[in-house]
Amino acid sequence: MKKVLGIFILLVVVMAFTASMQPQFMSAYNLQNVLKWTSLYGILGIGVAFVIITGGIDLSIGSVVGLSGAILPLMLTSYGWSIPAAIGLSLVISLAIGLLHGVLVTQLGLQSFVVTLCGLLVYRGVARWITGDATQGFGSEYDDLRWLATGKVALPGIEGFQFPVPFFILLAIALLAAFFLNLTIYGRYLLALGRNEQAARYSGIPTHWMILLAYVISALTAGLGGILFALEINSVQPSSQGNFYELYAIAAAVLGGCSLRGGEGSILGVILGTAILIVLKNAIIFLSIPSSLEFAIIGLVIILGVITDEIVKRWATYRRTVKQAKLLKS
Amino acid sequence: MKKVLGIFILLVVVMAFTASMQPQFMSAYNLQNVLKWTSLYGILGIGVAFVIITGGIDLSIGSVVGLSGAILPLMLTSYGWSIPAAIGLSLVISLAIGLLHGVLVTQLGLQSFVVTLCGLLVYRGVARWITGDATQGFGSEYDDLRWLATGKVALPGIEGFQFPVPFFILLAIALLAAFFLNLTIYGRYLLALGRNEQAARYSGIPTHWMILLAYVISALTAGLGGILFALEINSVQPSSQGNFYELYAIAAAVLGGCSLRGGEGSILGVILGTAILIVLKNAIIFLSIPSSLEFAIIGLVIILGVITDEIVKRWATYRRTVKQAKLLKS
Amino acid sequence: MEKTSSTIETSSEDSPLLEVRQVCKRYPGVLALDGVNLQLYHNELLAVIGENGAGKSTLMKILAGIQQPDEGDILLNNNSIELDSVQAAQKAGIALIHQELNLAGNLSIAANIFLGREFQTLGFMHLRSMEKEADKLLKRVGLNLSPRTLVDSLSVGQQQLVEIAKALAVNAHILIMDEPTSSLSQHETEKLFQVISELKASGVSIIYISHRLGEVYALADRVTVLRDGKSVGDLAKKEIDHDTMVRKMVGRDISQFYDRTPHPTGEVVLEARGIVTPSHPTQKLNLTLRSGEIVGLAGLVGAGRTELLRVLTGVDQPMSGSLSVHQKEVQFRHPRHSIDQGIMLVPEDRKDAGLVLAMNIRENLSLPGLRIHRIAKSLINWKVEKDTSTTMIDRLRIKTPAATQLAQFLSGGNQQKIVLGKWLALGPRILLLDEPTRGIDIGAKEEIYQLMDQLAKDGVAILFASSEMEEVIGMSDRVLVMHEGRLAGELPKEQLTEEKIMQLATGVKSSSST
Amino acid sequence: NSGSTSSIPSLAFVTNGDASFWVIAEKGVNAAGKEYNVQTQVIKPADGADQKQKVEDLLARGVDGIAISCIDPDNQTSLLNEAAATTNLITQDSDAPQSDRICYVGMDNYEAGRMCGELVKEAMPDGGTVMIFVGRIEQLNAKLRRQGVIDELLDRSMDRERYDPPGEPLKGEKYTILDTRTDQFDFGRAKSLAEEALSLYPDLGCMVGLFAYNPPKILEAVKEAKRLNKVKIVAFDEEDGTLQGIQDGHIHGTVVQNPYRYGVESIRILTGLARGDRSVLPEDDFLNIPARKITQENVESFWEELKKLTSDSPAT
Ligand SMILES: Nc1ncnc2c1ncn2[C@@H]1O[C@H](COP(=O)(O)OP(=O)(O)OP(=O)(O)O)[C@@H](O)[C@H]1O
Ligand SMILES: Nc1ncnc2c1ncn2[C@@H]1O[C@H](COP(=O)(O)OP(=O)(O)OP(=O)(O)O)[C@@H](O)[C@H]1O
Ligand SMILES: [Mg+2]
Ligand SMILES: [Mg+2]
Repeated sequence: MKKVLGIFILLVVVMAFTASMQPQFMSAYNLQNVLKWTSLYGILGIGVAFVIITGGIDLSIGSVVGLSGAILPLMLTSYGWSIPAAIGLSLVISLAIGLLHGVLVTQLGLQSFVVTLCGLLVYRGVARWITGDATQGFGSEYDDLRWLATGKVALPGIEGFQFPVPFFILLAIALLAAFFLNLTIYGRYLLALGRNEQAARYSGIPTHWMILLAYVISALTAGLGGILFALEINSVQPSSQGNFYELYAIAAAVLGGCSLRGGEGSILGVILGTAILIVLKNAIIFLSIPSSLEFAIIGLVIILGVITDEIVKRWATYRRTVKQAKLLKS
Repeated sequence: MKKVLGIFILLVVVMAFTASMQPQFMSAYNLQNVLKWTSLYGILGIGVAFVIITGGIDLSIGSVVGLSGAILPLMLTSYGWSIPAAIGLSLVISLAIGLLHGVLVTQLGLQSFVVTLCGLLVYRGVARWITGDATQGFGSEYDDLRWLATGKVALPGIEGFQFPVPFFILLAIALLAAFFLNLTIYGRYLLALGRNEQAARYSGIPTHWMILLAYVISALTAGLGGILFALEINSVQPSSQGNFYELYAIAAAVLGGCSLRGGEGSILGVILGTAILIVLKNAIIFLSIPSSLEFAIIGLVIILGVITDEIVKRWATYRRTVKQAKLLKS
Repeated sequence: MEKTSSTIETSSEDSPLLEVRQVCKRYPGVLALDGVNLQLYHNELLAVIGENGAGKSTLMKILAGIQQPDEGDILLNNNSIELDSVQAAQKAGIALIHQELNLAGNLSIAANIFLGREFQTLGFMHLRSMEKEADKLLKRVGLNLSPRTLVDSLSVGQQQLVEIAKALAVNAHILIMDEPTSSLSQHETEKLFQVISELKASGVSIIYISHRLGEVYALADRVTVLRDGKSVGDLAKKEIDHDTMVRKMVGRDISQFYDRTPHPTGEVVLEARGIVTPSHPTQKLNLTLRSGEIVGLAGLVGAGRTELLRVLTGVDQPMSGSLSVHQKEVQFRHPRHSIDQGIMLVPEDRKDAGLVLAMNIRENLSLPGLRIHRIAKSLINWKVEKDTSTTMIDRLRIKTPAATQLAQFLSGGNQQKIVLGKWLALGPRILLLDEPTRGIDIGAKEEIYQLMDQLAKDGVAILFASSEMEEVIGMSDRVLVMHEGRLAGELPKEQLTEEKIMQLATGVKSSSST
Repeated sequence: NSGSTSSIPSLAFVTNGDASFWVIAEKGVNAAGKEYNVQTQVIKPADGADQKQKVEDLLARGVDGIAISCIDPDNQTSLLNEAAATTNLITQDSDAPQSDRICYVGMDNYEAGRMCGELVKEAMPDGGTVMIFVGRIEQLNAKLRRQGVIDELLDRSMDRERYDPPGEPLKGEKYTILDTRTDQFDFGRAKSLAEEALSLYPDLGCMVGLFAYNPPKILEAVKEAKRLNKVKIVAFDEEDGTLQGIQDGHIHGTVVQNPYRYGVESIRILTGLARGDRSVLPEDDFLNIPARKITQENVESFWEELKKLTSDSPAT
């Protein structure tokens, strides 16, 4: 919780600063966009958080986003599939990818980094191959479908601000994930095996199934995210769509308090972490900072965040030790 | 050794197959190029291998390649520095980067993945910023300098085949690295702490210094590699130079028998691993396979390699147990 | 003896060789050392005893230069020294055998023995000479393996012997042994004692830590007792006896130690036929277990006890053979299955297999039970979890400020109690214990013995592997002895003597199983 | 420097990536910004998603005009219309005719491609084999240029819709286009692809590099393969390496656009629109800045002029 608070403060500071420099930043239209992009990236972050909690990593997210994002329009426009069929296919393929990762990691004991790194290469290649490197898009049709990503909904009682549809999708997924992680025994299982798999297994926890599940969740959310990104952008370059998204997702998860050593993670944190990244990109435009500096700034903020967090933690421990020492002495 | 043998066989098979389909593949000219690129990428692989042996990871390599590769021509052409000064600057900056990583990892106990991920973002940003995104190049001057990367040397006694200069640079680095890793106490320290840092520390090994050293080596080789790549390509686009090279380097190291869990690694293996990746790319062209499949094939080969290795290992253990059983039974 | 103590001729005999004055050490949450004092004289063997968490290991780590004290001084030959690094300590002639194994499994035995102190010129190692040297040391500690063997392929006990060889290699004149025998069995232990006497003969002074008071009685010239980070007593050779030591440590008397309440044993609950374990594929194992009986499992290190217990609970898969519980054929493909049958294992090493150290006591206690008490097939039952932890904490007298304390901050004894509590909460019918009292202090031991007795009375069948002869003889209704992976024989309570067990364990007079 | 709060219009120039091509355009933008006393910002998105995100950010910030190079015109209509609805939107370099953009500043990539083809014909009058190199084939400008080259060499009619997927060779009676290689903007790969083509086709006649960075890489490879006299090189855009190659007679010629003027004209038009002066609009909404062939005859003068335009040192 503390960590989540820290990052929340960081988020508020960045927003306040940008707003003070550029009132426009607070315009409903801009906040709506920030919210929309946060939702889209957030979905990926939540998925990867599950894998990170098991102590693994999923580098294939970006490629899965590209693949499922390319399959949907390809099936709809080039093969004339029905919408449910096309979406179904995208999700089924993502599911299969998740299963594959899980099986390789649990049954063959391969390292998730290696497995998903190969995934990154393979799925990208497949996406480029099946589309013949041709850009995919929905043209001007399927607007009702694209509503899922581009639509906005006005909530009664809230004037002048419309909530982007992806926000509700994120909300649903986040609630589900938080519920699963914190209230169900399976969430507890994940946290336990993330810290000590052997002990978890000795306690009768089906560790392999749980880990498999984590990879499936990650791949599925990536697939769903891919679909939404495709619908939102309405133009998918198979060779570049989703490049580096895994890094954004992982960075968001880490910023949000997930430990890559496993066993720790907060859904709320992940969402806030994503929000920071998006707001930063947004602020960079608003403060008309050269876009070539975008990466540098994002990287700096992440590392500074992590460093501060570490220092605060140590300082707290130190204080505690000293206090107790006094206490015990007296 | 066994692992190295396995990958060596794989390499031979791929080359034999391609040659049988396309005699041109064996032309001196092509082999020289393969050797050249293998050498350039191999330098990166050897560097990252040291970090991997300590149980860490270095994702910033690609960006360091981009940065040092951009600085050299920038200093030479735009600021008119002397060659030694410019090269010196590139290497000093790489060194500083390595030190920074090492300090953050050892002193603050941050995770190498996070630290170097931020590095990936920041150094890329810096490279784009200092060059104003402008492509950097040496023009038609500095040919003597570029000889380091593009030059070829005929060895007495070997007809019709000239060795690219980078090959000798790789050779020097590889021999140095292999010596260091296998014959000096420091190499042993790295292997020990990579598996069990506490045990190493309790044995009086300055683990922090050794880890720091590993990150410095990785960053330095990346910096050197960046210089050579720049000289070889003769033009550097700050925003893309070196993108994903870290993944190639890591993949090569893993193929070559490094374990990302730390404590294992072979220099020869890394070089063979790199060679496989390069030869594959080369073969894909020669067998006129659609280049969109390039990534997919590389990914597949890596994962299959890793899987086979794992299965062979298991099968061996199983056989051993059973044999032992029979042996003692009779 | 004094003549031989050449390493330290400088100072006179009645002033201490090594002295610790008012040393304090704080850790987050605990004051590990609170002004502890300790003297070590020339060529003596000083035993340091105390309950779990008394601060023994912490003090020794300070003497070995691994940790620095917050306050206090350390004097060598009456002049204060700064032990700010392992090298400094080794230069001062101090070597430490750690309580926990600290080896790099990916390296050879020789490499581990000389880790940090390699024979070298300009950084280049002399591999040959190191291997030769290592070979000598291995012979000394009675481990006949090639120095090139990978440490990964050794069992816990074998690794402990490597640790000892490693410490001997330092040629220290002060050698500290922190529970060196906790993973050794009788045989190796005797070998170790032999080494110790050789060392003393050559003038080495030794600090010896153990929870096995028998050993202390046999070895010690003097005993220093620690409690809560303070030295609370000093026993000269003649004062050393079991009860005094216990009183000093625990602050109370511990009367009847291995106290069994007689009760009838029930029907056969577990039967294993022709079980073959992966580590000993040549041996078929047969055994039966009756409700209400406590069966000891004795054997030398690497005899295959752990492997057997692992197979019986589905942690490992048997290569062949069959299991039946209550005359019902069963097959365990996962610990989950054996747990459902009421068969539960307290594993050999608590920290890796027993506990999730980074989780709190409550979460550890409830881990295997979550499944059983879940609501609507998936939800955690918070109430049950809370109740379980409270009941277990006071039933097992787990010493902790709160149920939400992280397991890693508890002493060995209390950690072991949590592992037991996990299973008790589920009401086991068959309990398998692997080295249940390893590294656990006398007080906690007593409580665990009482618990075992209580469970047996309530009809639980208990099979416990132990390398501590005393407790095997003290607690068992009958004892199964393993030798190189096979059951070398079975001894009923009335025939239980160290000699008989050792004969079977060492295979001197082997009688076939089945 | 921030904000459209003042009466000074703030204009944005959005590229389709971060190729060096855009650095020259940026110079033009800045120059025009000074000249017309407007505030300008050059935005270089990484890909389609990023372009959309950044355009939305600009709209949110409330800029007074955007000149954009569309990454995927067919599918970006809604985005472009959204932008056109809130501010003055013009396209440059890559057009989106069916959107509501006000006008297009640039050239016709297909025709430029055909010019490139003509250069190949000049270089290899008696025909031969041709290999094409480009960063990404799925980009519209790449597609059109490549098709232009192919159609010219196969003496086909003008048809912007035609598309021959890469893979198998295209045979004309004089010229054969062997294949098209893509490098995904990896410069190292761009060079090794050229090398591989050279070793794969010992009798390769001509190599065509369609993205700015391709020709220099090709030249490098050909030099090192010592086949300068055998293999002809035809280029696109105005990298220094390319112009040097032309001067030295190693590269037959190149087809150059005029990114600097893209920048200048875009800002000029947007400024006019922002100040309510529609006279700046070109007739039929297309300001053609035609591509030019550069060969050894005119390379000196062209290079001089280019250097003048881009003289000031990198933006550090
Ligand atoms: N690294 C550490 N961090 C925090 N607390 C620690 C650490 N090491 C030891 N402690 C605490 O210091 C106290 C003393 O620990 P120590 O290991 O010295 O006891 P001990 O006498 O060796 O116990 P045992 O007999 O179980 O080995 C214990 O309360 C322990 O929990
Ligand atoms: N990690 C391991 N790798 C390889 N072999 C092992 C390993 N652990 C144990 N063994 C081997 O399996 C056999 C049985 O080991 P096990 O630990 O079960 O014996 P044990 O009687 O339990 O001894 P201990 O007192 O150490 O528990 C021994 O021969 C040992 O060498
Ligand atoms: Mg201890
Ligand atoms: Mg055991």
